[in-house]
Amino acid sequence: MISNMSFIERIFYILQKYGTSYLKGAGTTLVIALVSTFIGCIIGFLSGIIQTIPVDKRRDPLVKRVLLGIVNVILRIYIEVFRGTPMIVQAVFIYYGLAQVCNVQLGMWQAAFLVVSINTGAYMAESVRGGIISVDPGQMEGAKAIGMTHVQAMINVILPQAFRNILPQIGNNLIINIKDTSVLSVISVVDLFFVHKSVSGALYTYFESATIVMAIYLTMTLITSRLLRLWEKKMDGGDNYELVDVMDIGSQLGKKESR
Amino acid sequence: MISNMSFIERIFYILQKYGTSYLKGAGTTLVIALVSTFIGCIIGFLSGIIQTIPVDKRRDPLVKRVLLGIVNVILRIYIEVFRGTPMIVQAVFIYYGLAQVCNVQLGMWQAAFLVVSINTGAYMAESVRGGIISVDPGQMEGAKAIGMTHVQAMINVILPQAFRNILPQIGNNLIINIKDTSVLSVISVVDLFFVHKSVSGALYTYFESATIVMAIYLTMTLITSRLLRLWEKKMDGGDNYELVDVMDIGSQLGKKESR
Amino acid sequence: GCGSGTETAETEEAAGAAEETTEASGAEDDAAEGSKVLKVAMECGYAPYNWTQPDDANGAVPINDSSDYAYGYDVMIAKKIADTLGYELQIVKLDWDALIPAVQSGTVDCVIAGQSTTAERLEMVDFSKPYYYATVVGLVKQDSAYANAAGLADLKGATCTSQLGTIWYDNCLSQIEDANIQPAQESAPAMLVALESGRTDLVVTDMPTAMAACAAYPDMKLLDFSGTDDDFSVSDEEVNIGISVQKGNTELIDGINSVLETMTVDDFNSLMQEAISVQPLAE
Amino acid sequence: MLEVSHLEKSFGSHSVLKDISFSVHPGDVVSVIGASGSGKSTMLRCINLLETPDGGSILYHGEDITARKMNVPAYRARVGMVFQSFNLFSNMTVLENCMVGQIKVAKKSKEEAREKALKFLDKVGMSAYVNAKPRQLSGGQKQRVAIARALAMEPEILLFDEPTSALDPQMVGEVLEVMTALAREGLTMIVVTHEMAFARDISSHVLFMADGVICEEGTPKQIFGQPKEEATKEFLARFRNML
Amino acid sequence: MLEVSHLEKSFGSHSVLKDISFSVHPGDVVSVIGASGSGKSTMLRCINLLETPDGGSILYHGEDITARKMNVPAYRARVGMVFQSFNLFSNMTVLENCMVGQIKVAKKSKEEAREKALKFLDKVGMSAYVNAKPRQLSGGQKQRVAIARALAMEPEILLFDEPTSALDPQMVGEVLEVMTALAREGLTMIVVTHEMAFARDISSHVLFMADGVICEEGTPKQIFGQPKEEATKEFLARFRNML
Ligand SMILES: Nc1ncnc2c1ncn2[C@@H]1O[C@H](COP(=O)(O)OP(=O)(O)OP(=O)(O)O)[C@@H](O)[C@H]1O
Ligand SMILES: Nc1ncnc2c1ncn2[C@@H]1O[C@H](COP(=O)(O)OP(=O)(O)OP(=O)(O)O)[C@@H](O)[C@H]1O
Ligand SMILES: [Mg+2]
Ligand SMILES: [Mg+2]
Repeated sequence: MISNMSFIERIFYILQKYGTSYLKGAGTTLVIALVSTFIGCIIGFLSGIIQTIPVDKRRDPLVKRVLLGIVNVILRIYIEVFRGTPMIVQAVFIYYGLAQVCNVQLGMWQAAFLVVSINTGAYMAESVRGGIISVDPGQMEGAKAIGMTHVQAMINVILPQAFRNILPQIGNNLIINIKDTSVLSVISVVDLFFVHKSVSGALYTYFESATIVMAIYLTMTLITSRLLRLWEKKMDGGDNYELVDVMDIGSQLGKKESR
Repeated sequence: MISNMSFIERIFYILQKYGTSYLKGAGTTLVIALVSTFIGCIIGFLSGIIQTIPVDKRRDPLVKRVLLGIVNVILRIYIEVFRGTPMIVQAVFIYYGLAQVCNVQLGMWQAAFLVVSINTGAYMAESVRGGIISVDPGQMEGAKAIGMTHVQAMINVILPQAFRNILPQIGNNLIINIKDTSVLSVISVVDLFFVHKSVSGALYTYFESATIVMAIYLTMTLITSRLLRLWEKKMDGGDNYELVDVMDIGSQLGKKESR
Repeated sequence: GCGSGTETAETEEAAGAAEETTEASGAEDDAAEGSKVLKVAMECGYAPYNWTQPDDANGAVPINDSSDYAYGYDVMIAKKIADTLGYELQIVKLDWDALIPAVQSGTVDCVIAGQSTTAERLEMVDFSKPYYYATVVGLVKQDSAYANAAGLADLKGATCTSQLGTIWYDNCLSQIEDANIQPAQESAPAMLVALESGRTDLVVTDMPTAMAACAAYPDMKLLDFSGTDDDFSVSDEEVNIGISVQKGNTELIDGINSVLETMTVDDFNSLMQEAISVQPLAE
Repeated sequence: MLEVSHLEKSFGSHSVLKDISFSVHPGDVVSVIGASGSGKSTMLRCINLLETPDGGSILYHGEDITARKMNVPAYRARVGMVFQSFNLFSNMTVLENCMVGQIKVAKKSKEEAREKALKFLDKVGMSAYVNAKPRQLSGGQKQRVAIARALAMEPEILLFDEPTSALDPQMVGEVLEVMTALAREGLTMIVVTHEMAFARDISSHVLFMADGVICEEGTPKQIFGQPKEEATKEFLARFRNML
Repeated sequence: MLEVSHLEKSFGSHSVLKDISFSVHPGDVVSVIGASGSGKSTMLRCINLLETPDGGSILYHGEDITARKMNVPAYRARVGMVFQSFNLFSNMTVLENCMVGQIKVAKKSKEEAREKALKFLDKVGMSAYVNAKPRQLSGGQKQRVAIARALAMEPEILLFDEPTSALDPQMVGEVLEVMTALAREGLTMIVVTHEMAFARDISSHVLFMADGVICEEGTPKQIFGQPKEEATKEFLARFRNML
């Protein structure tokens, strides 16, 4: 009987009974978070590129300016609406609301990826904007001066640098997503947190189950944040003053150094 | 009879009946989000300063290095644990767990501010780290060269620039907080989302009530993000090539220009 | 119900195909067209009404899109309805908040989740006849000042709470004199945590939940004033727990009612007794 | 080839360029000299459309580059620029810096781009540093890479903003040689410089700017030999004394 | 006053400074000349401890500055530096740039700091731009503000890294005057420069660096008049020809 057990015993009892449920829930959580963060990043970078396209009142044709204006307004609305409203309500509207009003029956997984991705995208758009601001404007000028278009300059010069700057933020967003997928229980996605709710609703052992899920969440987030840190380190590589061996390179290129 | 009403009519019916509850909930939400974001930012900046203190193996005394190491480890644990676990579970552990185990009876509001602040702080610490990375290292060298200590350089030179770069991110965090306070309903904080749950639980008018809270959330987040944008504009001021009127300043300072 | 395993597997396939072809016209047509699937939504986390278990012990039903199984009083009722009406039962595990949007949008056919039938709710969904009559009891900690309360009067001044959207919270707490009513709790587990931690002196709930709570928290005490004249007063109507379906889905509601009419209060109680005896806590 | 007429530019109410007019012919090497803050960089940036002129026109092969239908990136690809602050791409190595424009803009093959990049890096004595990141270079090394990057695009006109400011006399000599050779091959250049010897020896035409206007212009001989304006004389005094 | 002995510094396996030794006496003006990439900036950065030396010692008034108990910020406050890339604080105006060190580090009052800042800004001809942000300045203007910022700290020794690279001859003359005046008042200076005339005219001692070693040192007369080393002769060839 669970009533006679100590806290630790209860944890082991729960694990033994619901262990695989927790693991499956964690898997669901991780898949949704990873995929959606990835898609969200792409959305964020795209919107970053578009939002920073410069408009030249004198030069650009009216059509282009109006079109760009419209796209920008749509982007702003997208960002503000999806950042500005709770994901749980968005999920309900998209999954049940669409079914009721438009008769569109999205699959549970489709809806899950959709909702989390567009949310992450909205947040990432702002993060990317911050990252772009923080890149020295001289970099953009350098890129333009060799004839790059805005998009080329963004892709080749600005975003790679902005990316490095917002990598900690991407880590934040991934971790937020790992936790926020819990709201998808409203569209019957059985993620880790839903398993916790079920278990504590079946056994009324809230703290014990909470301890387990905390440990699982922590494991997942620790691993992801460790991996991201390694990635950062790798990107920074040269900060450790990597050797530029004059002689070696010279001979390797078959050139004699001129001085 | 509510069953004969149209969607819009129901919304007005609900508003008329529960309007003040929604407003009170929104107020609670806003207060907690604003205060906690503010405190969280301070935590984030402090941890940013500490985490970037350079260690010089040859110069610094062992004591300082060990101490700094310990502080850094504690900071990392703090960041990883509070970022890495769901706020709702943290709230339960802090509000109910502390009461049960240590007999510490935190007030509901204290607990609310505490939980949201330390969570925001953990996220902000990472954002600030990204912001600091993105500041030109030459700025730090310039500051050091005139004799500033690490903390002075951070406060006077680096963080003001990092702050500008992560302002979009602070906006993100504030907006996240406005929405995430909803989990505080587990510790009896009646925020906007809890009002929505109560109303839709009583009247079974989920979509109608959800429409109302979405509108309220959107209003709150739109206003905050607009204000933050204005702040950004203000900080950028000179980007619009503010006039530097040579003659004026010269005479204003009572100096003759030397050339 | 689950005895005809092979048969239901076939009908499930057929039903799936039928569902695809009729997708455009919405799920609510499933029942109307006599399709063989009954989608029932519940939290699967509110023992002994409904809970999640890792295996199909005692005749538990697989949860849709999950490897876990659901069982409990609500599932027993659902199985009985499905068997009698010739549906194949599908349990959809959903967060409490989403139960109503799900049934209103037709994503599920009905909700069997211990919902009280109130006049306000009847405006938005249709309810079946009661499938259980809830009792009202209090829960306190054994070392509490209210542990020996013999009636409502003894609870005077208690700090109390209950679950969100229940008659216990909406109607019962206010009957306690000078009660310090705290905001409602979202779920039964959270409510019990609040009581256990000493944040609240008393929670009010129904008998099955309270019994489960006492099993999980040995230091809790159940206060049952029934039979005394100082009990919570609730009308029969208020303690009705019903099954909700989309408004206007008369065919389904009639079917469900025809099944429930064959059952007596004693049937309900003995089913509940069975649920309590096989709930995970009882193991 | 390049016709600047009545060019105006102000930042706020601070007018930086006032009625600048001059023209550049193919093969010209135009030196721009003038005091710090007189608007030399701003003028180059206007020519490259990094700043939008407030007035006047800039004709490139008879086409108004501020016109609507102008393809600005294509124009910039033909008009190279070496910045006063170098603006090397800090996410790329030296070699990538010199290749990216060729590959992305001029659509050359990787091999071709690499070869050309190495050729010009070698000319400025930087071929040993191909794998270095800009932040690992000394000031003079960055400047030379910036020159190689611009040259590798093989533009028609090159705008240099103080291209030898961070270089030692010996290196100045070498870069000067490279530039003279290019000039002989027909590359047109506009060079903002503080090296009067440089202006005197290399250029076919000298502009002296002061306070946003072209104060005096002419051949190096005229400007350095018999400057007409008081300002020019004063400006060149120290240089002429030194000789 | 400053004793550098056997200073070593490498980045990875690329050794940039090898066995650098020299000493500076109060009131000295030491010019450091040498090819691009020879390690001049790195040497200055080591003296200011912006790079940690890998070997050797640097004594300041007899104290080893790389020692543990050394108060580095206090040392740096007495040893000023003007960077090759200026490193002006971009979140501050010109005036604030020149005031912040005085207020935060030297703990002067705001008024005093302001007065001093204006005095030195005036000396370099930048007092009109007090309210401008660094990004609104031309290259030469930034450089002059950087000089004013360092001077305003009233250090004992000043390290200049090519302090006139972005300046026109006239401005070079003015800055030179300021520096000579300061030298006469007893300020000690180490000046990395590519302006040979500058080195010749202003310094009391010249170091010629090549490939990370001090190749030759002596008075300006010796170095510019009768250089002994081949490398020095070659390096100075263009400058000496020009005269
Ligand atoms: N973004 C800006 N906002 C306001 N004023 C500016 C801006 N950029 C330049 N200026 C001003 O315009 C004037 C000319 O600047 P410019 O950079 O063209 O000078 P320059 O001739 O290149 O000087 P230098 O030889 O020092 O590089 C300067 O007084 C400068 O302060
Ligand atoms: N962070 C670094 N990592 C690797 N190598 C570096 C780094 N900084 C400088 N170097 C190398 O050290 C050498 C000396 O650089 P330094 O900046 O001291 O040269 P310099 O004499 O000041 O040249 P210049 O006159 O061009 O400014 C150069 O070859 C440079 O590539
Ligand atoms: Mg300039
Ligand atoms: Mg240097």
